[in-house]
Amino acid sequence: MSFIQNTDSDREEMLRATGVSSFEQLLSPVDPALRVKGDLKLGRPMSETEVRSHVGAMASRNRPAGSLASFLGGGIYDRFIPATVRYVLSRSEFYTSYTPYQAEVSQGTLQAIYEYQTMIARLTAMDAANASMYDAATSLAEAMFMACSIKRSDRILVPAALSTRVRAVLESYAAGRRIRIEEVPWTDEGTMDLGRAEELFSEKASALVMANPNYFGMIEDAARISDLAHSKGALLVALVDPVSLALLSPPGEYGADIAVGEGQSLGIPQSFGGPLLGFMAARQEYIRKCPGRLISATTDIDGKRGYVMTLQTREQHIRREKATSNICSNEGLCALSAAVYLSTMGEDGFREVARQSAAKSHALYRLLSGVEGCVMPFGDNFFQEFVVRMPGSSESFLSQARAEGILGGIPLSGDYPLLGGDAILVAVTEKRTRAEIEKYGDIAAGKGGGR
Amino acid sequence: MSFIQNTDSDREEMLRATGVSSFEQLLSPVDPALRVKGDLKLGRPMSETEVRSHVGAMASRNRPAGSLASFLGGGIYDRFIPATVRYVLSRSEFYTSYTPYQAEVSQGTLQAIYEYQTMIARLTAMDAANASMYDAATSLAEAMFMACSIKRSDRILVPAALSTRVRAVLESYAAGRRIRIEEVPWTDEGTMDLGRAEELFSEKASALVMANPNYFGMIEDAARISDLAHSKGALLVALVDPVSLALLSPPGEYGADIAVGEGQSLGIPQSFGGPLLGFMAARQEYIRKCPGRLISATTDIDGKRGYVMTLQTREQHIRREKATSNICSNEGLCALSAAVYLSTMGEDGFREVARQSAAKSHALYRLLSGVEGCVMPFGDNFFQEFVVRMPGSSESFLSQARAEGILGGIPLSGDYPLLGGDAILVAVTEKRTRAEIEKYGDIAAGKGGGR
Amino acid sequence: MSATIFEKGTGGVSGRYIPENDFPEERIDDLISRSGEVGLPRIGQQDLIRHYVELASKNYHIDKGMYPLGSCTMKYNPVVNEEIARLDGFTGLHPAQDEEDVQGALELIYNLESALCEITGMSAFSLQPVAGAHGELTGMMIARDYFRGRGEDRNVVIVPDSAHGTNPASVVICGFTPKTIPSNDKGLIDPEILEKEVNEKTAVFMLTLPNTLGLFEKEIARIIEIVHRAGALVYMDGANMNALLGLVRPGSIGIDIMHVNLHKTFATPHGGGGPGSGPVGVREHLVDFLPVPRVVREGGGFAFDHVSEKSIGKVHSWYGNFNVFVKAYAYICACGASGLRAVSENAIINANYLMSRIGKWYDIKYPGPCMHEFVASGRNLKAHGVRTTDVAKRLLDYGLHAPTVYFPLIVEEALMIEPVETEKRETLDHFASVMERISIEARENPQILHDAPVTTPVRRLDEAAAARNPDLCWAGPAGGPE
Amino acid sequence: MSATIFEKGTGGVSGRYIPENDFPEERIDDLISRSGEVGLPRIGQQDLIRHYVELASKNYHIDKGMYPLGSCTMKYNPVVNEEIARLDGFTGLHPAQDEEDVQGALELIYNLESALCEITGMSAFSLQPVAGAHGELTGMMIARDYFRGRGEDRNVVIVPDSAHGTNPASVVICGFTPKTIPSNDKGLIDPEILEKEVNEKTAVFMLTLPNTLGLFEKEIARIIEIVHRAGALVYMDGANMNALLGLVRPGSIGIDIMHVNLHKTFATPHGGGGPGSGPVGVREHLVDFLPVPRVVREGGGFAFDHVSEKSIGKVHSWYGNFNVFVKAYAYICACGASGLRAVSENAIINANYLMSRIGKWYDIKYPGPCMHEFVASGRNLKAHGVRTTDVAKRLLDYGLHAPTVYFPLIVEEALMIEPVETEKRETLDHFASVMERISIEARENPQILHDAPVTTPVRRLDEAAAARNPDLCWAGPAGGPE
Ligand SMILES: Cc1ncc(COP(=O)(O)O)c(C=O)c1O
Ligand SMILES: Cc1ncc(COP(=O)(O)O)c(C=O)c1O
Repeated sequence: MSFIQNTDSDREEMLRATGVSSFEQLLSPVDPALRVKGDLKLGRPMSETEVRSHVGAMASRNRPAGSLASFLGGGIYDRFIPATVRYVLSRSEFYTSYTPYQAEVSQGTLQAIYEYQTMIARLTAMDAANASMYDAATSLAEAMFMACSIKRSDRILVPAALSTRVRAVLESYAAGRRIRIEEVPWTDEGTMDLGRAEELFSEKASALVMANPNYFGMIEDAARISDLAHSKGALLVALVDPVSLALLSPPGEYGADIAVGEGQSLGIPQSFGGPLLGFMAARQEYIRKCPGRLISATTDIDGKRGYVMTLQTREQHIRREKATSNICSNEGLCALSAAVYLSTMGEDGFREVARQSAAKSHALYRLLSGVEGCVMPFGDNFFQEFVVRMPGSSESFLSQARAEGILGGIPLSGDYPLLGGDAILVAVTEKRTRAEIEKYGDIAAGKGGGR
Repeated sequence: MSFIQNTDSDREEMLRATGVSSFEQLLSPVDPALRVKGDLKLGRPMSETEVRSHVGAMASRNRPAGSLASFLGGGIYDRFIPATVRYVLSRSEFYTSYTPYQAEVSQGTLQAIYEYQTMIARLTAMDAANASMYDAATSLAEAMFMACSIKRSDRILVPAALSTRVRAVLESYAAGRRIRIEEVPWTDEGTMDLGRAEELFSEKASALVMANPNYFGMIEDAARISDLAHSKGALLVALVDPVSLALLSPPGEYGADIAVGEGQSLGIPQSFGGPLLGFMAARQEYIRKCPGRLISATTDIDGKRGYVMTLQTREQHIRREKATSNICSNEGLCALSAAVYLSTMGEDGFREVARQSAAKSHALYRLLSGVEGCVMPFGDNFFQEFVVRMPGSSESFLSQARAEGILGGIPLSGDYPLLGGDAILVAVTEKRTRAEIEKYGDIAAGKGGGR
Repeated sequence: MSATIFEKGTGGVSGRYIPENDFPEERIDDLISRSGEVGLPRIGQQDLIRHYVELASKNYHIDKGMYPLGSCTMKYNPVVNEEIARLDGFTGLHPAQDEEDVQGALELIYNLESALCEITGMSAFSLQPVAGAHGELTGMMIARDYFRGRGEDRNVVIVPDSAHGTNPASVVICGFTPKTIPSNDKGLIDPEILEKEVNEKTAVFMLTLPNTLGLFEKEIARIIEIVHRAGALVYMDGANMNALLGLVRPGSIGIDIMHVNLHKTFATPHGGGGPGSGPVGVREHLVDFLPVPRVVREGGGFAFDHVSEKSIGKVHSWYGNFNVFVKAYAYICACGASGLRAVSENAIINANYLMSRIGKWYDIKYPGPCMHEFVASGRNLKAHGVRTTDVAKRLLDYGLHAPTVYFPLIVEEALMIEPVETEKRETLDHFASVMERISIEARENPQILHDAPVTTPVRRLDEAAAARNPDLCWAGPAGGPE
Repeated sequence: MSATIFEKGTGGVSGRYIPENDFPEERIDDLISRSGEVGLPRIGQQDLIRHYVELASKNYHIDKGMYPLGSCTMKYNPVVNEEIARLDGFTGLHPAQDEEDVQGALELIYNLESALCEITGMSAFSLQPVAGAHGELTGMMIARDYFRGRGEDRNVVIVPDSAHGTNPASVVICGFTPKTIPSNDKGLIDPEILEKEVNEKTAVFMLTLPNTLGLFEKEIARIIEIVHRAGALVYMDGANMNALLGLVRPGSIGIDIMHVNLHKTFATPHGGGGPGSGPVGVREHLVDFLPVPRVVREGGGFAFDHVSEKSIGKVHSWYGNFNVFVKAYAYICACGASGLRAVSENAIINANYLMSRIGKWYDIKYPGPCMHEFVASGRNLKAHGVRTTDVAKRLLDYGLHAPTVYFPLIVEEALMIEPVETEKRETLDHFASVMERISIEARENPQILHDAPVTTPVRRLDEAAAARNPDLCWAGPAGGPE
């Protein structure tokens, strides 16, 4: 299947008009010795029918959420996505357009992203948000850079109860500039150990990172953590879950300086972990330090309201090595998804999503509390996700659950040995039904195989 | 899930502005005795999630073509549909618009249908085509009315080798005006018996209907049939398969007066038999007699080319009881599908579809000729569909095939007793693969169960 | 304007969509009898997509703005219904598949028929008719066979002068003779006149409820009684059912036969002219006359019942527009009982509200309260040389769609306005204010209206020239006026 | 302009999207610590859809017309790839699912990496970077750890002045010091200058091939040899790979590290700014430094390999933009070997053809032959007071999109034009003729250009005001300027 529209005669005429006798002549700058000999080993072109069946067959060799009840989380959640999101994203005016460099013919994208920025700013209660980052991990890494340049120190403190994947990204980003990342352990309640944090501040740090809820799903005492950071002259960088913000005090309320997070929950399919949506919001004074694109409202020469990319002097295409970041393409279409999702669900619907996620996860928590041998080490001060140790081995539980169509959770033992052998991380979203949750309980109680 | 956007306060203010104190007041013309008491028994509103799972569950209780290899035809075929068709049909500019009554803001629909009309006219080699009819059966019924009013006789001749469903529709349409429909039997070759047709013309008839290929898939001697009809002062109405016209002589070439057919093959999903696409084309002199909408090119007051609905004085909304037909809404979106399908496949791709359908059906025919006890009563002068008698009972063959993921054909015995007990109608489209066709042969040869 | 796909598709190359023939050895050339090419385009995928995207941009559509076409019920078409209807489990079914393989489809048909019975109070429905007019014709066939079966020779169908054009047309196609009766000065059927007209020749009285003026027939009970007393049947054109959901059930008040339009009342898209769906419902005494096959419960599941020797037979090759059923059924599930009632309530409130606003500037021949729609008149603008067409065209310049014009015929310079329930008050206010602005323009500067539209892809088109010599088919292989 | 969704969504009602909570008994109120509402819209579905459809109508996009943005490779995005990528089997996967449940996904990743290796001649690829700049950064990390591993203290990365802004930016973020070298009068890297610059402090020489002028580095072999002799690595920005498919394999000519942009060369859509995908490939000696996890064959199937103690670690939370991989892989399958070569052939022919036409009216500083793109200059219009911006804005009035402007920096008044292979000759001719018309307008009536655009949804926007006090966030709950 070829998408080339020129015919042989088109090509001949064009070559003639160009003043060459053959295509080879156009390649004269390329030393023949460097040329590929013969064909690439990629097989013959496929028709649309063949592409569809070949790639479609790969899709059918997977077991997607639709066919399983997923209790997996850890940053990516199986959530309801309204049809409006898919409809808007199927319009090629949005998905086939480029970065809005010519603002006059990109008002659709620009206004939509401006509205997205507004929604993120409102969710986080921060002054402003940018037009998106790659994902939560890289947003946090960029926040780290911001903090280090604002506070002029190359040391930051992060919670031990942080995703090891996010932590790994921080490390690889930090290594180049030799930024030191030190860890604040968790308490018996699974939240940040403020005493140790205080001690760690004996040496200057640019920022204290707080994940709220943290990786174990637990809700932190954000206000106290914020006070500590600020009392030590550090910035508070909050890594937050957007859905939790419908219920929990937002970063702006407890004085966070920078808020980042993963927006996948906002109408973006899990898609095996990508594309995701990193969001970043900051206090007014730090906006000009922040990475990535910013859309601003303005007026045209007739005084008509319109939108443009602004403060581009922060960006690489103008500022090159002096730019705040190297980011160019971002996750624009995912930001659009988030805007459509949030507008569709609306104030009440979005809050209901958060309420049901909380209610259902706590329902499962109570169920498991009644199961002989199930241990939840950290109590129930969580939003929608919690840690549980299963009576038997987590592997055997998870594989039995899988056999019964349930994805039971993410094993934590490998990454967090301190948690002890068989801990798993269990997430419950609004999508899970009473039947699925009760079935989960049965399997945990060894009463599986029913139904 | 409600799609109403007014709030309670909107309603109150509107009622007040309207000058009434309650909604009930607006219902004053309705005698309370006639009012519904209480709620309808339809259950409570469902959320989008519930609608999706409730109706989606019904979809999963079916076994669609995707999961089976279909050799079913009889007017509806399992064909390849390019993604371009679904893309264009997913644009709400097309699917949510109304009949193009305000031409100036409907040029998209109007030009697309004009292009569709052109493609049908070219396929059939007729002078012009209309903007679509409900389906092939009703198109033929309307052609019958046309012929009767043109030739002033209420008698028409139809082939016995006609779909019994199409025949049934003809009968119910004919009954009101007491049009007599008489049947021309088929010969041993499964084609129209011209001798008997000649005899039936001893009494005047308005039209001779020819199905080509006929219901048994056989190719008729169209030229001779056309001569006969015309020599008897009757119109020739050709019921044709659009894909076959890439290879077979089109109605215009052999002098048909009206051509009708089923357009489902042209990019329209089978959808359990609806919506379909009835097409109708006619010779110039009969255009003003033809039913349904016609789109014409014209110019606007600035001399710019544009499109309008034309000859509306034929139609019910102007002519009421004197209209050529009662049709109002037609199958516009299906006509658009056909236009996109034909433009996408193009001259060469469309011809290839026809060639492969013919090649593959003849390949199966040859395979079955080699199978002990398989009888093909009518020989191989068919396009893509043929009749076969299975060694055993057709029921047992069909159910075994189904068990092996193959829809083996349509049983004919019930509708065409003359064919003898176990005849089935087998269709092979371009979509069937060598493997599926060979498997079909194996099952017929009692060598099924493999793989 | 846009060049045709034929011009764009001349001398190009199409992509490769289907695999190579895996039976190359099959010789089929001797089948080929067509001389020469068909004359289809040869065009690459990018230019093809651009062509249709360009055409799309020249359409008005519901997702662009209000579509106040009277009698058309242009309500919002939920996007989720489009998704559901696209599921393979629905689109991939051949109608001749074994019943075991289509249980879900049969269940959907069965449930939708049941829901329509509950909503309308009829005893049974057939989903076979694919449009409103098709439903009317089917209804006429039922009446025809019903009387033939009783050996009664009744050949007249009475139709009010306010009826939609399809009504008399359907009557004629079915072999009946239509008889038109005038509406009274209230725009309603006059029982006295009807009384005089009905007799032993009357087969059917065909009415529309609410009628095309958007008015509910106050005397409906008496009207039905008159018709029944004469031994005739009452047919109701249910195109306006959007006014009655959960309020009035036609079957319960004596309507014998009716059709509904799924593509109006039940939110399925109009597709630029179709496909629609016009199910027909009847009361007990007519059930056996419905088209075959019918879907019935059988054992644990569902099956087709193909035989009913009283049946009128078939009106469609298969079972009607199944894919449309899916959307309508999903819509009914989403609304539920309370939601459907709310639909009619809001449709009626919107219409009366808009009428009270428009009435300040345009003539309302039949004052309300109206049901789901109303008919205004541009009569009072004639003095300024302005016709209703001019008002309609001027609306286009304001980025709105025009109401239905010049129908019903009994209102001069008619503007038939149906706001539907899914429009928000602000949208109605905007429409009303534009209508007001236009009525002022008509008085102060009528030329603006004569020149309208000026902002549309094309301006007023020469329909007369088209009718004189229609250009129905692109002639040239390429070229042609830009 | 369009009111914001917040204005439209004030005091409205949203639909019901999720079921009632089936654990009503769960009390969670004590979790709630947020004071007050978020401030999200409340809007019905019809008005929501209308809002986004209205916004959509204000965008230029590939399906509208040619998009000659240099360096962006705005080629046709096949609709079938969008359909395939939307399959539940791809979109419904959680990245932490058991490998057994995601074999198809792993196979797709494995096949795509293999295909990229075959196309580029690199030994291994990682699909983890989600954009070109992300790929550059990943490449720099690999170089960093490679030299650290060898105990070599090399902290300088040499970058030509023609490089894209992301290159030096990525260098800095990774802790290296960028050193810019000038291009020679042919717009190419000058081996002599390079020779002088490279030394034992040089970690990487970062080039773009073809470079941002659309020129192939004639001396590439010598350049690579110079860098390698100094013990440094050569990084290639593969954003312009659309010129080399089936013609030149960077890995085979000595490139050590490179990235490709799936959202350019491999036809995945740009989405108005993303998501993209910038896979990084390396040669044998650097394979162990690639990000983890890697997908490996294991037994009959595929598995993740999470450990490689030399690895730079991770640059993304999971595996990169998987959904983009699906589209790129489908595209590669459709093209096949011959098709990919044809892509570059046609991209090059189109670019040279267009350059020869545009060259008649605009200054071409570096005459061809070019590869897939070329850079013209509006310099000669300056005499008439016309800047390249004016030309760009005027193009919008003709319904076309502008080229990339003012980049690369080494060409004054640059117009960087990349026609791509999917545009047909007629389309290029149209673009060229409009460019011609504009150059004439510039001479005869420059004011037209200064006033441009006039046909767009808004006219030139006040960027300075926005930069002075940015309005990044809608303040009012409702209201605001219409
Ligand atoms: C009152 C009335 N009756 C019948 C019809 C015909 O319905 P259809 O167009 O579906 O055939 C219409 C449609 O406009 C109508 O408004
Ligand atoms: C030459 C070159 N390098 C790097 C990039 C950055 O790629 P991305 O926007 O995907 O980060 C671009 C994109 O414009 C480019 O053209």
